[in-house]
Amino acid sequence: MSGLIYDKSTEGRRGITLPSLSTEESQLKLRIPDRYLADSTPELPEVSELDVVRHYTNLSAKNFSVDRQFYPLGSCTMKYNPKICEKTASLDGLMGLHPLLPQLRGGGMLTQGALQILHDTEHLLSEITGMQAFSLQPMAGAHGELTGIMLIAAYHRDRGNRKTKVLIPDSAHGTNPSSAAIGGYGVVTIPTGKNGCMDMEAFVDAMDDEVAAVMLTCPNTLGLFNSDVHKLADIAHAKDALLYYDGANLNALLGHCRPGDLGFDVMHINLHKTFATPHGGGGPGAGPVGVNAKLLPYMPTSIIEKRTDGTFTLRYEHAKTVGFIAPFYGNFGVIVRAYTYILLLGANGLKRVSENAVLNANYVRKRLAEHYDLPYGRSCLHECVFSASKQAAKGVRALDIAKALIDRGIHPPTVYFPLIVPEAMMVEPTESESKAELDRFIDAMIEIAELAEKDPSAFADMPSTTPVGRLDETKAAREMKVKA
Amino acid sequence: MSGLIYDKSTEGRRGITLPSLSTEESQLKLRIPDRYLADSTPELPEVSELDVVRHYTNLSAKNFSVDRQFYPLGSCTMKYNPKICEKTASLDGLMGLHPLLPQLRGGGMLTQGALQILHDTEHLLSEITGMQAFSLQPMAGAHGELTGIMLIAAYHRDRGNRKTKVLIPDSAHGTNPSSAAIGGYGVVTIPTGKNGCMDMEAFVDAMDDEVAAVMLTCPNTLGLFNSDVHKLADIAHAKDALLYYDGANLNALLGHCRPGDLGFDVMHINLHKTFATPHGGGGPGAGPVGVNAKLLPYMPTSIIEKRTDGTFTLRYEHAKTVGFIAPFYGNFGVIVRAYTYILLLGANGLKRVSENAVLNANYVRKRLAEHYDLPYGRSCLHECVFSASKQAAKGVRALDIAKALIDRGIHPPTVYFPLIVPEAMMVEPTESESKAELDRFIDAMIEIAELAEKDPSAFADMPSTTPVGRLDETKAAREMKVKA
Amino acid sequence: MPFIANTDHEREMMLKELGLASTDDLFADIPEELRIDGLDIPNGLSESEVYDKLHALSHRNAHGLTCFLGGGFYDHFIPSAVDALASRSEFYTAYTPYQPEASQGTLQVIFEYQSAICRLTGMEVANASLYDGGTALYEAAMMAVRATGRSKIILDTGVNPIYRRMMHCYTSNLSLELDEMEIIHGQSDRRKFLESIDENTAAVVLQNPNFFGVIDDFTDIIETAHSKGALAVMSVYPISLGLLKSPASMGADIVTGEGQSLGIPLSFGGPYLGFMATGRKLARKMPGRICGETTDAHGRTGYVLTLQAREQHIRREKATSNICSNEALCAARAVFYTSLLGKQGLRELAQICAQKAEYAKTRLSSIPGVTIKDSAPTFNEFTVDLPRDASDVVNDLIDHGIAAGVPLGRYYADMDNSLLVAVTEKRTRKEIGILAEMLESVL
Amino acid sequence: MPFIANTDHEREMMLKELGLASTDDLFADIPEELRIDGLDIPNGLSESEVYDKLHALSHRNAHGLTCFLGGGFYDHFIPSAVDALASRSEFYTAYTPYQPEASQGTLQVIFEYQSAICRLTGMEVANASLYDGGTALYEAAMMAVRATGRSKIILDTGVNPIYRRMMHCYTSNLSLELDEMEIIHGQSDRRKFLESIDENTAAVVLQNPNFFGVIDDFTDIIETAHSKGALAVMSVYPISLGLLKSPASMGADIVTGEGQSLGIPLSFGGPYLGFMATGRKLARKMPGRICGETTDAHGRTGYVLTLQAREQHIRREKATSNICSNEALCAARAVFYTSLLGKQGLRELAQICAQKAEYAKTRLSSIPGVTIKDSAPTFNEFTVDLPRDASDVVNDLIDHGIAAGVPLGRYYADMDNSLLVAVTEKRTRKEIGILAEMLESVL
Ligand SMILES: Cc1ncc(COP(=O)(O)O)c(C=O)c1O
Ligand SMILES: Cc1ncc(COP(=O)(O)O)c(C=O)c1O
Repeated sequence: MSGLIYDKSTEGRRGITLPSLSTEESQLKLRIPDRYLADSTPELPEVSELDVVRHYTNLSAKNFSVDRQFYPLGSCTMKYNPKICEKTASLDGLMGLHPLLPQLRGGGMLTQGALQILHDTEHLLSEITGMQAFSLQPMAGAHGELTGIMLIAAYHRDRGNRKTKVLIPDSAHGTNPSSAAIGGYGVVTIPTGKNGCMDMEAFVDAMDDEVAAVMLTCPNTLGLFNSDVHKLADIAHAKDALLYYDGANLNALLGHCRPGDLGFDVMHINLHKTFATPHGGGGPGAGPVGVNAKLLPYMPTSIIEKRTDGTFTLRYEHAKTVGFIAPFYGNFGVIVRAYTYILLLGANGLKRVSENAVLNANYVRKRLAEHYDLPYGRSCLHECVFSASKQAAKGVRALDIAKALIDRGIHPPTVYFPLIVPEAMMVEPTESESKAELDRFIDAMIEIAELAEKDPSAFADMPSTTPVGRLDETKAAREMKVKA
Repeated sequence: MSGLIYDKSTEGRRGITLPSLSTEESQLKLRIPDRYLADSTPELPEVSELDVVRHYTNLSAKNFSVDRQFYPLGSCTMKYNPKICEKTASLDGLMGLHPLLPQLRGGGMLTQGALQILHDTEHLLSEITGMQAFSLQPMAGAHGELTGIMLIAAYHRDRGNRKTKVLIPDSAHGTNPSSAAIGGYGVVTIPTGKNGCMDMEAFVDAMDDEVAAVMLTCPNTLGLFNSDVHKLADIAHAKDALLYYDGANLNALLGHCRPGDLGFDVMHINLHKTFATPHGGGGPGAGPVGVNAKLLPYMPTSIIEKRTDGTFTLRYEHAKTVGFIAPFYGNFGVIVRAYTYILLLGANGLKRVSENAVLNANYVRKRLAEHYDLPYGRSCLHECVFSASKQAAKGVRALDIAKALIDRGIHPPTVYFPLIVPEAMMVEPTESESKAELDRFIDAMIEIAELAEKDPSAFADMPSTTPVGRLDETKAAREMKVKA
Repeated sequence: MPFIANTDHEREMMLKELGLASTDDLFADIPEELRIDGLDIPNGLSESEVYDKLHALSHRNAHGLTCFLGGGFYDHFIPSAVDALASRSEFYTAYTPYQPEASQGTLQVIFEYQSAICRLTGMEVANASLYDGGTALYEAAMMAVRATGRSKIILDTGVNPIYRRMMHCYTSNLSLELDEMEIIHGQSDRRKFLESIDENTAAVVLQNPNFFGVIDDFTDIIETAHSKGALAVMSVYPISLGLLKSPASMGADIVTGEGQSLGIPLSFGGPYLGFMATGRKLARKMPGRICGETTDAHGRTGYVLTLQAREQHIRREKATSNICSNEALCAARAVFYTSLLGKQGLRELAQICAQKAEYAKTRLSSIPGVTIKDSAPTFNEFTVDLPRDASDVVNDLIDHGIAAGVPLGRYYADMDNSLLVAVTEKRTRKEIGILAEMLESVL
Repeated sequence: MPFIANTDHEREMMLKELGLASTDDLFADIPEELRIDGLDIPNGLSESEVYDKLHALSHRNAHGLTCFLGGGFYDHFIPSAVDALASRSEFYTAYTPYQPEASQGTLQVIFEYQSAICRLTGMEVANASLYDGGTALYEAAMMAVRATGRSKIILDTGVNPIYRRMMHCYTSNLSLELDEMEIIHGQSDRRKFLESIDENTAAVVLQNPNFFGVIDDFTDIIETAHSKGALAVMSVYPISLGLLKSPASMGADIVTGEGQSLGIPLSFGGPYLGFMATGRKLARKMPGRICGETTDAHGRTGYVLTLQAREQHIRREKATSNICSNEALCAARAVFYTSLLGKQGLRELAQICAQKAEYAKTRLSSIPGVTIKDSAPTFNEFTVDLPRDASDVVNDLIDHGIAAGVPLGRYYADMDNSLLVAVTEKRTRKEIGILAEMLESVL
């Protein structure tokens, strides 16, 4: 039952059948000199189709997943992924398209359907966010961030600005500072104020001429909306710094408020979060980047355009572009899913999405408030961050609570993020879960809080219902056994 | 996590979206008088798509299945179902076809591809079995049996024979006597001789002028081939009785010997067994019926024919037909899978199928022979039947052994069938399992045999690794709670 | 060799264990002269070649037509979640749940399916499935024969002719009387029907809506049947039950039907789903598997196959039916579908279908020369009379991408010019409009 | 409302619990003037309407062409088992395995994927995936920059131009020198290349087979690079490794590539799979997640994400990369595919592709006016020179149902008449023959 697929290998076993060569083909001698050839063939496992199917089907059973468990992993928006999206994305006429087909005839005439999907998705996202235009090319949120930073750099270069740094609140996701750094900027971290938002004073202090951009998450990773966002924007814009919107939390705002209207210049969206494309065990996602007029000239190549005759084409020539950030048009298969989702929900549906996401988070916040610390206790948007500090004082840490939840058939919240909350537990229920499911979670959390009071030592052996117990991470890092 | 889908219902929750009506459509008044209308709507559960998906995905995890476990359920040929068969069967141009399309233009001109699949499959099955022709209409093995009995009845009626009974060995599957009875015949049960085959003397005694048919399984349910089959056929034919071949065990013979050559007049094939179409948790299967020249005139309507121009058509007129045994052309989706499988394997592959199926069964037989009784110990074909009588003497019955296997992650063999073997355990490994998997099963069986020796009481609590333990069947029958 | 696990080396080791020289020796029990050398069919192909072949064959069918075909088999939309769940290999690569502890998934699905059928029909007990609507109807008639000990079956000709001919086929070797009752103006001829029910009648067999899409209330016929000691069997179209009076409320004793409309693809005629439900009193006479709720030693709820003493594997020649493998995966699809649909969804779906059919009726009946055949109320299907042979008209419309309906000449002697038109929620107003326009243009 | 679970009643109860009057009150923190009334996009559609729309759009693409397009992205057959396993929702509806005990499925899949990449490339450590082959190559170059503390990157122009232009884009804001080295006769110009490697060179960046399908042995370049303290980065086409010398045996330090050929659909450019492997010494400099084996307190083997101190969620602005979500499900597809393929299958597949390409070469080169561009050996892709503009020729062939190849004029200034032709196991002898005949007919 266990063991690696490689352990199941038996010499000579076959898992695949290949077309046989005709004599005309096989009789030709390959003209590859020996020195280019391998001495031996890579040791891929020799197993049957049944072996492969049974092995991985059994492995799949060792996962928690949205389709089987409540999965309130904060910041990740683990909403339900409608099955229709899987079906549309795997239509032959979409999934089977070679990415170079648009080059073969008249600028995309062989792929009008696919280009229309891309074009329409860009326009839908622009309307949803209030940005002027989108590029769908970034392949994840962090990739969108990096693209945004590159756009910002191009803007400043073009205007002759000498800018060296990016301001980022300490509550930000790790990808924010990392993207800024990789994009060539220094990072200045701004502390969070008592109200859970970026400290205004510290921000104003740091906001000098060298600031290229301010990266904000809104609502931020505490689930809080910064009511001063417009003011911040004005201050930044006064120094010709640009405002970046990390769209990971867009699910909170859909149909109620748009980043573009808040003063943001550039943003990314995590399609795999807000627009219900599955998370795939870590990816693939998609991180379309949206800009306002300021950054439009720098958008990545290529650009999808609608011709006057209603056909779609790809434009490769635009002088100020940052260039090519992806091989083609982004993670098309992910985009098709998001497009499908947006068509399904529409204006009315998306508005209800955020309402219910926010309602669910607040309901959990309220119901658990007397059992767990809420460092920033005020009403949240789509997620709320508890602290297990009260429990930690008894020796039961956030991680222990996470493991206790696993034993109760619930995927834990995000723990230890945001970093500014000690023993953080970040709960994002999403709109696809109902009050009934939330009540089950709440009951489990209360029961766990009581257990932490009564018998803190009970947590040591948790989880006990999983294929393995807590794993030795130090050993993993020390031995670095990373392949078979 | 548990509970019925009906328990999860919440008034007003929706799991589906329906197209909305245009005003032109919705403004019309339905002209259905009140007395035809229901007072209330059936209480289907009100749940979300996520609720449905999570509920049934979690239920699926409570099953043993070929894709997750070794599943040597005797007589059922639980071989691996290649995934390509699922894919071909769900091609839009096959799965989406309305069954009445052939009536719309020129006898099937709208469905030439589908008719070709049916036609080719019939011909492949004819060649594989040595029969003259097949009808793919029967929807399972038992349905094929009943169709066969109806063909036999039509034959005798046509010839003016007065026949009242069917001879069936006591080792036969329950469907054999049941089909004969439902087809209007009396059933005479023939005992099994010492060698595990139908007792020749008893058979000859019973073989009088009133016998319409003899139904044989070959190899029979003990996995044994009756070397006298030709002699039996002669004796039956001498009385103008027909020989029926229950094809459930065809997997043993593929490419080595053909029922048609053995003297059988009519047979069915369980496509879901021999030809790898999935068993679906109980069905759907398909039970094509094959006949030799004698029964050809009586075949069910319609008949697929190839015209001289190479096109295919359905013939509805043939005078002596038994009539319509299915609404259309049989379980088409199942037939497409079997067709795909036959194309994949071909002549060379099918021959190897039976070789390996038989080899695997004999290997298990040999290796377990010293641990479990083998009432009919001689070399078997594709399956072998043990008896747990040795263990039963210690209080460990076949059912207990089955439960012990479940705890070891293996689906039990068929137990208590065939009825003539006390404490029967019927093991059919199939060719899709490798020696490695068989060894794992053998080890488990040996370990269980030892446990039965040492600690017979240990079995009472088995299985303990499943969502429920042994269930109270008497209570189920008494209370007859069969719906929520 | 694909799908054969053992390698040459393993085969050798196993033969050695058996003391055999070759795999041929495994077949020693088969007399030499009965063996063959191999099969005269092509050798195996690779997966990609097989796929290409089937893909090409699939394109040799006219599956893109706008579909107004019904006749008991409907082009309803199947939510993707149904396919996704039916693709769970834990469901489709398991078999009959003989070992309940290792099959609680399948068993609970069956239990919930039985519940859905009971809720739809209003009946008390449903079985785990039969092959299709036609065999289900035949099994119901035989069940009535067994239960009453009588031999006459009265069949309404509004019952699907595809099922009636099956009924004739299955009963032809048995000593039963099959009387067919005519319909007038689309509904059963009450007078004749009621008169024909006598003390030897085992069952009256009805269908609602009937083959012409016409709705009826059979309470009167059923009452008369009961008064003569006969049972009432009724075949129903599940989607219609979102709107129409249930068979239970008309007094039906055995309810059957084709479950294809409940999330099962048309798939050129199968696999489909025969459902059957009855009252508790008749449960032990019912064919097919039944799943029941019970508990284990720890009091945990679980599900098992129950009342097995009816079945062939126990009762052999005395079983209520010879059925063994059934249509479990189709039943699973049906419960996935009905669960997604829900109470509200079912009502709305039935309403949408009826409303769209009404719109189609209005559009078609306004074409000169076209008349609605029956004035009786219909659900989502209706019959129109055309000025010329319906088969020819349908043939002409195919060139416009439309499968306009089922020509009735094949099933009813005097109906060459009649066309049966079905409308589901998938047909848009525009498509119905095009049907009307094109029909007008070819007449 | 689809996909929103709460009913009106539940919403009311929850608002009551919160002491709020309406859901609008939930957004009180957002200043009134920043709120909008709703979105100016259409309202939601039903599932069947959305499906119809996407289905129609999918038919507005020429996906039925016989495909000889490559350029780094290949039309290999994907066994159905890959799709079946990738459709297991336990895999695709989970996220990054932050909680290892509840994610052993995903983690073991990653571990086995890493192993497959190591076995294919001959390297010691692979990461859990990067976005695509292009970003992987850029990440590798940056890793070399970090590891060496140097700033010059030498890029062979045989490296996919699609990746080279990405490399330029990503490095344009950094103070790096990017030197492109020309190729002659399809292979790197050795003399110039070796000369250009100096003490400031962080990495030489190579590709095998290169963009023109040409095979090389870069051992000499890599040795020289090493002698100057530079690292060698090599992008490879995994299927070719069934036949060709591994990058490890040429001495490569960091190996990357596009994993699309390993069971991932072409899908109009993504999602794809960037793989990366290196030696143990450089492992701690590698971007992306890494899964490692370990044990629990009971000694049971399990898998965890390891060496996380490289990553953004720990190291923030000092991380080796900003990558967070990666291409996990594509990596899963790759390990399903390589496991099905197996050692023998990989060798045969590589052989079949090469053999078919050789056949295509033979057929095309016998057409008057068509010449094979380079005499250097190729794997499954090669360049032909045509007597007229390759784009025009390709355009003509589309009318015959053929996507004949990638015209190179767009990527290389002097190659307007050159066409890059790729052949996979899916192309039959007959299709190759038709390509040759049709090409001849349009020239
Ligand atoms: C707040 C925030 N920003 C950015 C990201 C990065 O997005 P991705 O993982 O798609 O690269 C995440 C992902 O978890 C996030 O939560
Ligand atoms: C020997 C034998 N005959 C007949 C049958 C009946 O076949 P089906 O279940 O397809 O109706 C079976 C099924 O298990 C069987 O094993």
